[in-house]
Amino acid sequence: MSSQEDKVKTLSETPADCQAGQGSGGGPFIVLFFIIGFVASLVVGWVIFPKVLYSQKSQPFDFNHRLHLEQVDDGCQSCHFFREDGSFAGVPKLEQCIDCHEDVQGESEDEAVFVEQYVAKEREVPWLIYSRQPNCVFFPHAAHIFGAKLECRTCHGDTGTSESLKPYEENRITGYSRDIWGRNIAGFKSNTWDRMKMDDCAQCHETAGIHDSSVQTGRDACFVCHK
Amino acid sequence: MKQEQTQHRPKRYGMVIDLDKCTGCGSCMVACMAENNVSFKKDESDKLLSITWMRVYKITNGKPFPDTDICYIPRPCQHCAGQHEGHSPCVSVCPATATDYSRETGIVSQIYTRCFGCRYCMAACPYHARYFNWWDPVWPDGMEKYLNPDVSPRMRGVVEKCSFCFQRYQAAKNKAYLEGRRELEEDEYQTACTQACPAGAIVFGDLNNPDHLVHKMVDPDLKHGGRPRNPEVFRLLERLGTNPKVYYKSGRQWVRKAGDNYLPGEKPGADMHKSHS
Amino acid sequence: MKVDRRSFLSLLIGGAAGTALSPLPWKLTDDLSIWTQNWPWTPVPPRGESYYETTTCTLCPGGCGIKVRKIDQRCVKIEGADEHPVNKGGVCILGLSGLQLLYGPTRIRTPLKRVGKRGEGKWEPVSWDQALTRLADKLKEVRAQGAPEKAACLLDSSRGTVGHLFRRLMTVYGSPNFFTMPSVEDAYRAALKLTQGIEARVGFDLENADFVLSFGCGLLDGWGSPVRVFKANSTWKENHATVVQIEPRLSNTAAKADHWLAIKPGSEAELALAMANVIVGRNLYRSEFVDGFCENFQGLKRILALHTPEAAAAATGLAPEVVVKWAVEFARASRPVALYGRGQGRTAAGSLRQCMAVMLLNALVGAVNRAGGMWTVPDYDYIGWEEPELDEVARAGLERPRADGAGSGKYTPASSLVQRLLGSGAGQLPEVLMVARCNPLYSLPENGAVKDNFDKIPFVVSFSSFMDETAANADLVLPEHVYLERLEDVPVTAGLSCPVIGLCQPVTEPRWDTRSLGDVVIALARKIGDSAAAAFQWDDYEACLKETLEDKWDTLEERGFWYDAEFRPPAWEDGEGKFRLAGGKLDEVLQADEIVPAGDPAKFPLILVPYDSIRLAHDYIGDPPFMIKAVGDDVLKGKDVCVQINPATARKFAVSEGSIVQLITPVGKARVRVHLDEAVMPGVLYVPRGLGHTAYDAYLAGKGINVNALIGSLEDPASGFDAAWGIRAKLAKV
Amino acid sequence: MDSALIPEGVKRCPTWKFLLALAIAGAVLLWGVVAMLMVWFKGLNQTNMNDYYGFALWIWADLAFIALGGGAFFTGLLRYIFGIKELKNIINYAVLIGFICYSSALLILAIDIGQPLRGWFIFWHANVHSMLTEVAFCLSCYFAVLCIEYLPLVLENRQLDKVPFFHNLSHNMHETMAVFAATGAFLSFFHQGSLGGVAGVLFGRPFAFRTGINIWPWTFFLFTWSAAAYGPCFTLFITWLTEKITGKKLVKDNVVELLAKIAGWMIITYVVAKIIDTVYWATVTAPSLGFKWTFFYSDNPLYGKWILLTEIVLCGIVPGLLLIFGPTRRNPAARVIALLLGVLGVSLNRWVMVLQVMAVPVMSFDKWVLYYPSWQEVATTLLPVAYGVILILISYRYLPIFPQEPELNPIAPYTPANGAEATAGGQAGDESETEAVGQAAPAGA
Repeated sequence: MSSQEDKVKTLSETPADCQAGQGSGGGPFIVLFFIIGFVASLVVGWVIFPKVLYSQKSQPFDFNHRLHLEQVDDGCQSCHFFREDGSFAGVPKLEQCIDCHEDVQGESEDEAVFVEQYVAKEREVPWLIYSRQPNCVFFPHAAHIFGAKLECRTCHGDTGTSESLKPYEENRITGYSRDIWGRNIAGFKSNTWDRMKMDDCAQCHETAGIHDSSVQTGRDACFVCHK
Repeated sequence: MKQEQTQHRPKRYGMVIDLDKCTGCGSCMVACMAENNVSFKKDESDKLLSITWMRVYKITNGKPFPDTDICYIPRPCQHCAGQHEGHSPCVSVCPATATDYSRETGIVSQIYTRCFGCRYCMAACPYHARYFNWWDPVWPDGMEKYLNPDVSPRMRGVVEKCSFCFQRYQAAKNKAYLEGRRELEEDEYQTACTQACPAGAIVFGDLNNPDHLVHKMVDPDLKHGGRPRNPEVFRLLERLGTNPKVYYKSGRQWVRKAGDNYLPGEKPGADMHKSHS
Repeated sequence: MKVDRRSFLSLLIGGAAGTALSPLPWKLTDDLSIWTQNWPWTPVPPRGESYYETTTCTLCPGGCGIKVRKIDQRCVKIEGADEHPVNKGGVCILGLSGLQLLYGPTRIRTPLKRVGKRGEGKWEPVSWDQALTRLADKLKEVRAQGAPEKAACLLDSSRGTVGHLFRRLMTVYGSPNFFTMPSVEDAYRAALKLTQGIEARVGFDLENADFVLSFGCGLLDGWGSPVRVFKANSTWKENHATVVQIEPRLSNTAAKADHWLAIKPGSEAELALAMANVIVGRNLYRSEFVDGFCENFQGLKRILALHTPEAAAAATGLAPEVVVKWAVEFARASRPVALYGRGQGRTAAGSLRQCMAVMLLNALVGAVNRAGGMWTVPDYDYIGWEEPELDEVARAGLERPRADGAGSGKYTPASSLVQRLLGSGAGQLPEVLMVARCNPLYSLPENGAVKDNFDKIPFVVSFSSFMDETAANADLVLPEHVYLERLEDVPVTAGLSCPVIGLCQPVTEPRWDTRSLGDVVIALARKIGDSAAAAFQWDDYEACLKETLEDKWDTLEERGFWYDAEFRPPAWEDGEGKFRLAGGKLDEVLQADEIVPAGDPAKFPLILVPYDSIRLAHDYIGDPPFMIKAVGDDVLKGKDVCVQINPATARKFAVSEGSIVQLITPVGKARVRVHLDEAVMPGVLYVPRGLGHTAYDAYLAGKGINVNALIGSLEDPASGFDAAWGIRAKLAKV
Repeated sequence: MDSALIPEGVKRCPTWKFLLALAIAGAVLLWGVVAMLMVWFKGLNQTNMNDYYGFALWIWADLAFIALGGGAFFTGLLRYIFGIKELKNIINYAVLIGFICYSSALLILAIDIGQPLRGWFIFWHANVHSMLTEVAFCLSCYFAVLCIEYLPLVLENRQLDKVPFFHNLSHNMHETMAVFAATGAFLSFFHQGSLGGVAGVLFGRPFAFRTGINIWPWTFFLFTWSAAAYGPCFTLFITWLTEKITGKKLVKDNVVELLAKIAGWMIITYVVAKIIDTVYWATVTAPSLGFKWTFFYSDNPLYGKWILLTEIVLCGIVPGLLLIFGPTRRNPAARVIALLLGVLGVSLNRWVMVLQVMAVPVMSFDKWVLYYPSWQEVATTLLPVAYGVILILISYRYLPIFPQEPELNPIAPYTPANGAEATAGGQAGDESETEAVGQAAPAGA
């Protein structure tokens, strides 16, 4: 009520001001204020928001993929292997590492952390998984590797040849790894591995052109990737 | 070459439940709950608020003692194909495409993360096979340990239902891919209820595949929505034209008749399968 | 510059435009919806490697093989083991719910010592050493008084190494008071002894029968080894075998049977004897068996003479022609078999007369030790431990009579009569009672009297894994592992035709500070010391088990079970044995009085009969949440159990569907909900077993009533078994 | 003290009375808001809905509100497309009522879903085959149209109108109103229809299921037609109620009678269609699915055959004839009774098409299930009613809703004689206004 009243008062007491403000004095200011608001909110939305949205976490210790890849015979699958039932083991467990890492290898600090904190204490390493899909997703690596003959790189980029681990960024609201939405806050991507959203799966499936099992969407049926 | 040809032969997964063998023991219900992370509350005696993807109905012939007879009807989601493949009562009404029909398997899916809980599908389903999560699911401390990672637990406010244990299909496909196959053997993909049924009353398989037991038992008329040709086999509410993929078998006339609605004096017969569109 | 309202508005509009052109609102909307998809309070089961481990289910005597699906270290699902001879991949509703017991809130996590009053729920966690010492001290104290018979122990059964370890402990300790919970197998065992003079168990070659005459057996309600019987039933359907169910209520078994004979409750023996009369009278009996291998046929004829179809008609309510018809059909079938054991047959042995009458029917049609018939299966004999050295006290103690009188005098046919130990007619109560794998405080009839007697026992020890009624009222609790955590032999009886020993193997690390019961007994014996310690020289239970099973161990470890598929009962032609049809104790049994339910018919015009449901566990294990969820709303509604009543009876007593009434019997009363059901005989009320728990968790406790609190026990005059199948009752307005 | 905001040429009750009325309606509103928040935070377990009653009171409220709000599009159609000039004197109020009904329906929909934060999926992940999708899209679009239609009215407030921009905006919007009215009518046809389709397409529910044309079941057309027939009844009824409460004549009789006459013909034609539909359903559709039509009315007195009789005769033929027949139409009492019957009839129809559908068992061995709403459901359903009352109170006080009001209720210069009269009249009106806040709620519900 009071603001109503206020308005009434201002409007009725100073009709001249109103006119003036409308006509001359207010004009540039109004535009200026508009621009201030516009620019400020753009900055907030594009720059500050992503910084606030994602928390940065560091891995338990660093890991050199390139170094390991050189040591093994079977490429990525040497460590990230398929189980007999066709399921994908994902990030290796301690028991796979332990063969070589029973004792400290080399002089890196990370190696020391690994052996002392985890190998010695028989604790699994709590890796933060960049490409972790949410619980509602069923992603069959077997179908993609053996069926579609995709390369790991198509989705995981150059992780296999990286020499250190980037910080893990977690969406504070959803708990998802940033790699799912992608680095670009607007959701743009230039490489197939820049994003891991449902749209990306769907896009690839559509390109592959063999799937149209969903009655509703004319694309792949929901249960192909969901559980 | 052969593999190439069979690669896209669509499946029509379905189930036959022998009601004369079914003992109403409830194993299918619990096997389903255990497999599919179905939640439970302290009081589950209000069956209108009790999530049972597989619900065993008890029906009676209505006659007085000692001529009375009872029969149990296990009712999973019927995975209706509808009048034209995929026009299931529920799939057609879901506004957000949270429930879908797959031409490849004939399975009606429900995606809990897509569902926003409007419950239109529940209103549409004459079998009451769909259940709403009125509450947050709560497992007593420690019991969440037995949850199956292949099925995502549902959150409050979404609809859930039987998926024909689709996670088992996914797992079987995984193994097939690893072994360089695309096709699954009959026994590679079986639902939890089928597997558990101590009476062996539930049979599951591909209705399109003449080698599968379901096909042999039903002898489905695939040109007419899979209508059973075996006179002892029937489907629930055949006349609605929902064309379910769950079939029932019974030697008892009154049980078969209870599967559908009939006008007074009307007798169940082959020409009851009327299309309404 | 004057910042007026308009400038401010302009700022806002600019802000809104800028915001709309930034990812903020859109990403935030999306993320909020994703947040709802991943609510932190909704559990996310960790992924991992999936594999199976096989073991044996011990939740009932059925002995099914199960495989437990595991994800890394977690057990996530129980399924039936496909190769197992008992269940061939099937699994029952209780077996499927097992993980809720493993991970459930009713597990006892550590040994407990009572600190409050009995049953008050005040406990002090103690170490295993303290707990065992306390128990050993108590036992030594009793023994020091020269009355070792004052210590008693009560188990679900005496089978297997654990049963025998307990028995051995009692022996070296010097107490004859080793008890097992009643079962229909007791009656069969007694009947075998009387008819064939042998100690053995009864098995049924169900799968090969073509005519099954079931005297109230809940074949599809959990009788015998449930999954095996379910499978047999499906076989009958496929082979067009005839199943006739004789029972006053249309149970699941009756509903699935080809024919249901609704007889008055308690008249089974009359009917069986009348059928025998018809078979004998019409010369339909198999003379090659009766004349060839039976004794005293004439004696039987004399007894049967009184049991005419007309007499049976009066007792059962069936027409005499119906009695004759089914007797004739039964006798004319090629592989008929008659079965005894009311409901699941796990609450009481029942009337020996009735068991005998049914067994005679089998004899008359030659269905004894023949394909599709009743088989005599020798007891498992793999426990070949040396007899322990007994000291003076033990020898003296063992000379003293058992507290229940079983095995002597009129109770000769019985080996254990728990009801006589703890029921209303109890004589001498023990000073120390050890209870394992059973829950007598819940599952014995005359619940009130049992509870009173229990309170009088100075020291009660429970070995339960769960806080059941008995554990809750114990002084000391030494929790054992649940079956998924322990190693143990499971010799299966439960009416199996062939011997099967399952191996219960740990599929998971023990979740709490519990122990294997075998280890507990060995440790206890060591604590008692002297001759007791000397009799338990094994390093631990595992060593004992391996040594005991010797040649079978490798098979057990490899396959998870040992199975004698080739087993056939000895053919009569090959042996000396005879089947006695009458004479002596047999006559006494056959001519014993019919069991009549307690209560004055004038005051209590109705009869209450408890019934068994496969969806309600009522032994040692209470219904886990999944099972109680599967219970229909015509059985349990809210907190009220439904009493099944025929609509005609309901009209007569002016009660209607859903009304809440008092169910009153001579021994108790309870609040129940009326459920009208044409499936039950007029004048008879039915209440399920398995509800009305006061212990366990909030998913089970406080729901419905324990029907054992409403029924009394009736001693079978021929054996001392509890033979009560019901009690007189009435309904009253609340 | 708020006199500067009150339109010129009309008189309004004292501020304290206005505030009191607001407070009473506000209390009901607050109650509803509490219930709404409970539902949002605790979930739909706060309702008495269950797995058999997935749709219940709220969906009925949605359907009923939208049917009753149908006066807006239909009056708009008549006014702007068919050019019936007289109706400009009631179109404002029709728009306001429509605005209230539609905003309420949207709010209830937002409460009714299990996952409100995912509500936008209906647009983003739309399944175009679903009637509910059609409802959501058309409803939202039409609500936008209603906002556009309501906005000029707001801008006509005495003070706002002084702002040249607003004045011009309002004026220009008035010019283009025909376009919006046409859009509104078009959208309304689809969402009113698709609301009918919501039940009619349920081929698993023989009580609701109707055959039809192409993808549209007959209920699609029946719902549109009935909204057009009964919506104006509600507009007229609320207008009458407002007149009673304020104690003033606000709309001239010829306007009211004209709209009432049109409504009468619409009702009669609707009832004819409804009878044909019912007969066809009862004799052809239902029997072909194995149901005798009487079965659907066989279990309990709530869902008895009285419903058909009431819907078709008492709330269909009777009000239709009363409104068509000149003498009864001109008789205020008969007219109001007819309007009220119409309002009840369409509400009953919507109730049946939601709740009876859920009550009837389909599987032969299933049971009839009845339902009653929880207080939270009732409160959240009354929330929009209270909100509607408040919006009407404010709009009536500060906006020139009724163009004919100054003419019908001239404010004469003060003389002792007419001053006393005016005051007395005003007071009487004011009193009834404050009282009627309480009355309006049940009337609207």
